[in-house]
This record gives sequence, C-alpha cells and structure tokens, in this order.
Amino acid sequence: MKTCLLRTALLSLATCTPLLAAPPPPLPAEHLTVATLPPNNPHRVYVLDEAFNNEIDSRVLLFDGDTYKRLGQIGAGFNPGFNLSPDGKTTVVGTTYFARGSRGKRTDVVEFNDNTTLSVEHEIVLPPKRAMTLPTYFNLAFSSDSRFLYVSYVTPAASFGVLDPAKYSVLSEIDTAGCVLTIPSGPNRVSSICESGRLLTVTLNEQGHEASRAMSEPFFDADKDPVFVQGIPTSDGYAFLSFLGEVHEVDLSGAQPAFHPVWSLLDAADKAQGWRPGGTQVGAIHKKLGRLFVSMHRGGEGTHKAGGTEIWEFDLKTHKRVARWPLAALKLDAVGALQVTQDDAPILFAATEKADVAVIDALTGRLRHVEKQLGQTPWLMMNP
Amino acid sequence: MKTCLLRTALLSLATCTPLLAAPPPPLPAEHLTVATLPPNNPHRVYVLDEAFNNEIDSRVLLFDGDTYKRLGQIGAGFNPGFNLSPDGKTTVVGTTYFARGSRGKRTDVVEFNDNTTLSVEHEIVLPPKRAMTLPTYFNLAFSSDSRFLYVSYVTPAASFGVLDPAKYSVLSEIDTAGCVLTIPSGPNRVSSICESGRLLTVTLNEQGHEASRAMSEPFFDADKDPVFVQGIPTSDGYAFLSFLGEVHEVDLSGAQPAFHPVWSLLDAADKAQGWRPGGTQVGAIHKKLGRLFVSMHRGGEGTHKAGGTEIWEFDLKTHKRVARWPLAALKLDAVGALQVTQDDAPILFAATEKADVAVIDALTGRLRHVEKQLGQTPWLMMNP
Amino acid sequence: MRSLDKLFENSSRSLARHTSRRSVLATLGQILTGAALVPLLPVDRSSRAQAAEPKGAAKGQSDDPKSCEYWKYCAVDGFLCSCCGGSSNSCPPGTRPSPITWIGTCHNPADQRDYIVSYNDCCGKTSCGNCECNRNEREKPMYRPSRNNDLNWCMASGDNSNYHCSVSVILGLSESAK
Amino acid sequence: MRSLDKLFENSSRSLARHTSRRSVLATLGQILTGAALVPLLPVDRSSRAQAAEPKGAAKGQSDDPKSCEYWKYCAVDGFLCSCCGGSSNSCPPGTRPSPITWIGTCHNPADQRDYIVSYNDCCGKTSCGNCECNRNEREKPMYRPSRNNDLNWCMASGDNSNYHCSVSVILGLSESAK
Repeated sequence: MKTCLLRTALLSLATCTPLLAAPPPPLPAEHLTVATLPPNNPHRVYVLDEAFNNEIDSRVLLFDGDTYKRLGQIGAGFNPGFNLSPDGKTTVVGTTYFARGSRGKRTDVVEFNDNTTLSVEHEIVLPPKRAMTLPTYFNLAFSSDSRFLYVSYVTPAASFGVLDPAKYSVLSEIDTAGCVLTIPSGPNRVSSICESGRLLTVTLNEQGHEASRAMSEPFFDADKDPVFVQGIPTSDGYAFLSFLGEVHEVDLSGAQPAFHPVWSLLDAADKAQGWRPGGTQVGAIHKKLGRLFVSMHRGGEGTHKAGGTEIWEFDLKTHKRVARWPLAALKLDAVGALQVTQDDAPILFAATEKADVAVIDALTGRLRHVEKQLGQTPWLMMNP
Repeated sequence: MKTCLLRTALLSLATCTPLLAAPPPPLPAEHLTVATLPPNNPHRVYVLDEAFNNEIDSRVLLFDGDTYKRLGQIGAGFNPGFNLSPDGKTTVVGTTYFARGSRGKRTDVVEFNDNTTLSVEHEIVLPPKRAMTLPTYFNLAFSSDSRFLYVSYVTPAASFGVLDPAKYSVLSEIDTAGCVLTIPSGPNRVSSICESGRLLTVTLNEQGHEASRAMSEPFFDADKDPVFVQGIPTSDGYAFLSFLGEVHEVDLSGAQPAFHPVWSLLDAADKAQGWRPGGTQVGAIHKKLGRLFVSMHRGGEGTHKAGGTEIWEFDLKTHKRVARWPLAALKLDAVGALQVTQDDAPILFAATEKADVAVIDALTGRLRHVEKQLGQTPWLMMNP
Repeated sequence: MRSLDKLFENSSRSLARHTSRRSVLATLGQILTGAALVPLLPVDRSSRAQAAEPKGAAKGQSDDPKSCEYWKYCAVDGFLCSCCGGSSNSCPPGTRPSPITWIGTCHNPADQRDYIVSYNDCCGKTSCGNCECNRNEREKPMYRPSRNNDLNWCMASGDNSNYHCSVSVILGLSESAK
Repeated sequence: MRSLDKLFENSSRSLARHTSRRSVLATLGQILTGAALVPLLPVDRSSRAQAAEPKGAAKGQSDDPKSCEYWKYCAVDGFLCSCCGGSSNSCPPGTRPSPITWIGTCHNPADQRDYIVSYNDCCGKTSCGNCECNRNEREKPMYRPSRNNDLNWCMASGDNSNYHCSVSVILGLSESAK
C-alpha cells in the first residue's frame, strides 16, 4: 500500500482509488516517558493542600493559571511550612515525619525541591522544634540573597534556626524571647512578631549568628485589634491586616522597621455593617500596580478565620476601595485564601472553603476558570 | 449558702426561700482523661478506610453498630492488609512506611494493635515483599490456634511469610509457585489460589517451615468465570463467588480442600437481566443462620468492581434467594462492601461507594442508621 | 484570686495524671499567661454564630457535645474528640493528651456563667477527620500562644506529635463570672 | 507473530530508558504472560459504560485523555496521570514509571482496531487524588497478575513504591486486529 500511495503522489489517482478507501495505518507504538514541565510562565501558583483530614499527606500542588493544568505535586509531610527561593527555582518545605506514619520516631526536616523536576534534591534535618502551625510566608524564609534560610521554632518556647541553603547545614539557633516567625529583610535581618505588638529584629553576622538585636515601637495592640500573622509582601516590606480591617504597612528596607501611617479598609458604613477581613491567607498585593485584594465578610468577634463573601480591591496610594466583587455572583463559596501574580496581566487566585480554586482576571474581576477540588484544604498559595 | 442548704435539709424551708432562688452551683472542674473502650459487644465492626486519595494515611476505624459511635482509630499506613486474631483481642495490620512519607527508606511491617487500648503493642519488620493490593481476609491471616501468622508476599513473584505472633519473629518464607494469598485452615495449613483454578495447600511443621504441599483439582476457570479473591468465611471454610454469580464453597476442615457442589445466585430471569455480584467485599455469611448476603448489580463483562444496587439474601442449604433489598428504596448509593455480625440479632453493615456505612437489621432488612463518611474509601469490614 | 488558685489546683491535678513534672510546670506557665488575659467582656453571641457558620456548623446553642455549637467549644479549631472515640474532656483510646495547652473562656447559657476551659489536643494518631469544628471566640494569633488554636498543641509530645483531635476541659469559673 | 515481535521490541525499548536490565527482563516476562492471554473476543461496549458508570464517569466514548472514558483506559483502576502533570503515556514530573507492568487490550473506536496497551503506574509520590478512574474490561483477580489492576505496580520500585497515578501505553496491535 505504501508503494501505491507513493505512486499516487507521483502519478494518477485512478489506479489506487479502491486502496485509498482502505483503513488508515494503525497507531504507532508509544513510549513511556516522564513528563518535563513546560517553560515557566508568570501565572503558575504553588498551592499548599494541608489535607487536614489526612494531615500527614500534605502536598504542594503546582497549578497553571493559563492552561488550568495541574503540573505536578511536591510532598509536604505533616503540618508543613513552605516557601519559594528568591530566584523561584526551589521550593523549600519544612515538615515533620514519623517513622510509622502516625507514630514512631519524629524527624523534622527542610526539603529542597527542584521546581523544574519536582524532585527533592537535598534536605536538612532540624532539631525537633519546627513550628507546627498554619502556613504563612514566615514559617520558612530566605534572606534576600539566598545566603540564609530561616526556619521558625516553637516548642512552645520561641526561637528560629538559621540554615545554610548552599551547604545544607544548620548554622545557629536564635532565641526570640517569645516573639514568633521569621520575617526576612535584606541579606541578614530577621524580624519576629511579639505579643507586645512590637517587632524584634535580629541582625546576623557572616556566620549566621546573632550580631545584634533591637525591639521596635509597638505597631498594633494584641488586645484591642490583633494583626493577622499572614503578612502580605509589599515593595518595601510587608503589610499586616488587623482583625478589624486596619492596614499596617511595615517598611523593612532600612536597618530597623519603619511603620507607614495606619489606614482602614472600612468606611463608617462598612464598619456599621460589620465587614472584616478573614481566612487563612486574607490578602494579596500586586506591587507594580499598587493594588491590595482582600477577602471580606460580615461578622463579629471571633470570625477572623471566616472566608470572604466578597473580594475588595484597594489602591495602596489613595487607600480607596477601587473594586468590590461579590463571590455569590460568581457562584463561588466563601474564599479563605488569595494570591495574585505580579505580571502586567495579573491573575487573582481565590481558594474557597470547599477547596475549589478560582482563576480571576485581577484587572477586571472576570472569572476565567474554577478548578474543582484542588486538594482537600488549600490554605496558602505562593508564586515567584 | 452551704450552711443554709444544710439547715434547710434539717429544719424549715422558710428562712432560706430567697437563697434557694439563687442560681445553681457552678459546674465542677473537669479532669482530662483518656477514654477506655466500653465493654465489647457483638455489633462492633472494624472498617478499613484505604483513604485512597491520601493512601499513606489508611486507617482502621472501630464502629459500634448499636450506639452508632466511632470508638477509635488504628493507623494502617500505606496500602495495608489487616485481620483480627481468633480471640478478637488483636488487630494485625500489615503495611508499609516510607521514611519521608511519600518517599525514602521503605519499611514493611506487621503491627499488633491491642483492641482494648487501640495502641500498637508490637511489630514485626518484614522483608520488603508484602503484597500491595486490595485488602481481603487473606493478605494477613492467623492459624486456627494463633500459633502462626501468615503474610502474603508479591514482588510480583508470589510467596508468603510465616510469622510467630508470640515471639514476634519471622519463621520462614514459602514459595507458592505463582499462587497467591494465604487462606488459613487448621493449626498449620495455608492454601493459595492459583491461576489454574486450583488451590495450593502447604502444610507446615512445628517450626513453621514447609512439611509438604499438594495441589487440588481446579475448582474454577479463570478464563471463563474467575472467582473473586474475597473469600467469605463459612462454617467449614470459605465461599468464593464468581464474576457470573456462581458460588464455590470450599471445605477446608480436612487435610486437603474439598469442594461443595457449585450453585448459582441467578435463575434464568436474573441471568437474562444481567445481574452480577460486585464490589470490594462482595458478600457476607451468617454461619449459624446459614445466610449469604451479596451485593448485586446489573452489568456486563468488566463490571465486577461495580457496587450493588441491591442486596440479595440466600439460604445456604436450599440455595434459594430468601430476600432482595433494593438500595434505592433505602436512599443508599451503590454498596461496595458487606459484613454481617455473627450473633442472634445480626446487623448487616453496608459500605457505599460514597463512603457511607449503613447499619441494617440483617433479619428484616430494615435500615437502622446511616453513618455518613466513615472515612474516604471503606473497602473492607471485619468483625470477630 | 480565689478562683485562680482553684484553677491552678484543678488544672495541675487533672494534668498531672498524664504528664511529666516538667510539662506540668510548662502547662501552669501556659495557664498563668492565659488566665491573666481572660477578658472581662461578656461573650458576643452574634459573633459565635457567625464564626461557626462558614464551616457549616448549626447556628445557635447546642447541648450535644458532638456539635460544634456546644458551649464549651467556643474556640476549638480542629476535630471534636467526642466524634472520635473520646468525649468533650477525654481523648480517644490509644491517643495521648497534649502535655501543654492553652485556655480560653466560654459562656455556658445554661447557668449564664463564663467558664475557663483548657483546650488540649489528643496526639499520636493521624487526623480523626470527623466533626471538624472551627470557632475562634477571643482566639489570638500565634504571637499570643496562650490564646492560639492554630498551633499544634501536640508539638511537645515528641514521637507522638501527630494531631488527632481536640478537647475542651472546664478548669473553673472565669473572673468575669464572680 | 509479527506483531508480537514488534510488541516486545517496543516495550523493551520504551522501558529500557527508565529501568535496570533486571526489571526490563521482569517486564518482558510480564508482557509475555499477558500477550499470551490476549483474548480474541471483541470488546463489549455495554460492559464498558456499566463499569465506569458507578464511579460517575461519563458514558460512551471520549477523545479526552483526561476522561476515564478515553479508549486507552479500558482497564485502568486508579488516578489518571494526564490529570496529575503527566499524560496518557507519561508520568508526572518527579515520579518514576513502574519497572514492571501488566498489559491489556483496548478497542479504539476511531479506527475500529484493538490495541495492546501496557498499564504502568507512576511511583514515588503519594496519591495524586485527581481523576479517579475505575474500568476493568477483561481485568482478572490477582491470581492472574498479568491481568490485574488491584496490585500496586510500584511494588518493585523499592523506596519509590508509593502509588501516584496510572498510564496506558500503546504497545501494538492486538492479534484480534489482524
């Protein structure tokens, strides 16, 4: 038949007509391979599924906001923290394993996952002190130059470990006098949040040991209006929202923290209606556009973990609300986690309390896609 | 006030009336304890939740068919097998752990759980050969006198391990020439199912080593009508249902297996309508009453894992169907697993493909309770 | 301070059964911090319903210790041990009470009193996965650990640090109930 | 036997990339067993719909490799790798193809031919948990391992024996398609 087809191409159809009506050639044999990730794009998001009903099987799911494809999975063990390296090439997971799954010898560890192969390349075994709590940007964090990796400890005594992500070693442990988490700034500064509403900032020397420490003025009141520990990256530091909707922008570009004037998400009418931010990742900021997106709901004291029924968008310069997107109109459940990409055509990812992840045009609020059941409990989303 | 109440008891009410109108005394302080299991009852069931979406976190859930209470949880690791000791006092779990949850050093192990405390008392580390497959009665099984514990190996070469559950040691490994699983009989016999439709029966010596082996006649045809490996305990052995609804009762009380006459669950009309058994635990037998309960559905070739839309009850003496319970009438989803208690007021447990477990009066078919979401994927249920 | 003395006595007694001397001291430390912070405000009913609502719990009060709306659970974020083989103040068989804990105040509508309760986690088995409850009355972020329910309070249980479920144990009357 | 020779050639080539010599031999052993058992019966369409139906998959055919009804998946019981970062014949990044496997025959409605496919599991990560598919055409219990999908085919992957998802790889035409 091949020769006939050949002749066909060169000569007349007539002689082959009956043969051409014959069935197509069989499908060729396939080869089993391992998929490689497509080239990176700015709309990728790393979604931590805490898998709360089976918490020893937490995982980080890599999802593509353009193709809506699940690109792969990174194991995250039990009650993990995670973060991305400044160059975006590595996902670090701080987690805990037990020799017999639910029990047996406890091993705390930081794992280094290659974001191009999604395989664990290295690990650092930690003292069994890793903070077991909700994931934030500050459970595990890199210095600006990736020289140091900081890991938060709570036993419940609070301290943090300084790790060397190049030599895969533990350099030091630094006591934080009750202040928690590791908010990185510059190549060698770590700030922790204190019950007094202050930031403790420890400066490290070349060896990753404490060189000096300083306590800031209080910037919030833990009794009157506590801030969420889920800080949101800004151009010069992090923004911390309070339970009652105040915005505390902290400038960490200097040797010591500086605090921008506090402003509120709420006007008198909003306050009267009881609007508040809430969730496990309450907000996201597009640095270049200077826009803040917050997950808002109506409720009273104790509702700070309630997901948002609306997403509000604010201009960080004017502090004015520029958009308000009711989620019921998009047929979305209450939203517990928000993240936005940093490119010029940004996508807002919104994870609902039913574990769906909505892909929203951050410029228009248009719903592009709903990825159903991206794990059991997607509580934190990160992107480079 | 206390003295007043005292006086009240002894003397007149009058003087205290106003005080008696005072509020009741405050609730006493409580003490944190660990609950102990209530006394055993015949309606307890051990439900294996494979947790298929998070399979390293499989567990056995202990559920009470009288109070409808969840009594506790036994960890079961990854892709486990499990069974109960003849005295019902121990749950053995054969499972696999990885040092880093999803990866890392593999350890195959059998764990001995005390059914009164639900804690692991001992373990035996196995060679990394444990059969990783759906749970049945035969992945892990005790000899009648509990002298030996047998564990099925598939690498995919088939063999089994003989363990000493008193000394917690591995006594031997016995090659089964391609035949699989460990069907126990008497104090020292193990039968395995062969592709040829025969049973290979190995007899052990005092040390748990092979003394002799014999191959039975074929009792089914794997090409024409394979039997489910999910054997159902009978008074003298096990019953094996075939994909097309034949019942093969195997008498294991003698030195070698004997086969009762084969009979069918289906009459001509049933066959014409395409009824078949199906699921992960297709049937259960009440030995004293001589009743067989089967999960039945309508379907063709390849539907042997489809859950039942009806439960059929048969008399094992007459081979007649004595009851037929459509599950839609009970508002139940298709049923994938069945188990029945062995007492005089038996309860039939039916696990649906949506992970609900129905508690049904086995004598009348009356639905007593539906326990919603007893885990993710309850695939096998055991009771003493 | 009468009730506070009482409080320490109760808590130390109840915890001593299950914990080493070291961890009892740790516990008292936790409770001391917590007790000093018990607010004098009355409980905000409306907020409770709101808090539970998004997690699908029934609104209003409940006498059922298996319900997220049971009064003692006003700041439980996790699985109710009463749905896992335990009770509102006992751990399921085979699990271990966390030696450390945090405390809160819950209002009992039956006697209109505020009680100080100890929130303990039960440890050493994987997630119970049943009766998830997420209430956060007067719960604070982790920089105030003595009032935080995000921390895994099994953290100090070594090889038994796995989180299984949560209990709420009455320690005594709150100051505000005097 | 032409197609059988071809079959071995393909399978050994495709698998050699990822597996040791030992496991390639093991694989050929599996395929030999399997190939000898390929039934000559045409595929029973009605049974397919039935089989998939209880698991909630759409009825009838599909051209979507993310659908359980895709023709190549006629005996897949597990998570579809095409929903997990892989494809119908590639494992997701960071996972490892099982060195051993079993084979089946699936009917391609597009060309009305029966193809022999190799069912491999992708190993070394925990359950993908997405696109669960449960089809069992001509699937047999584990006493016929060369036709069984209940076995975790990552079993021989040592420290990477965790099951993540499943693929279906065309090896060649089935005898019945000659």
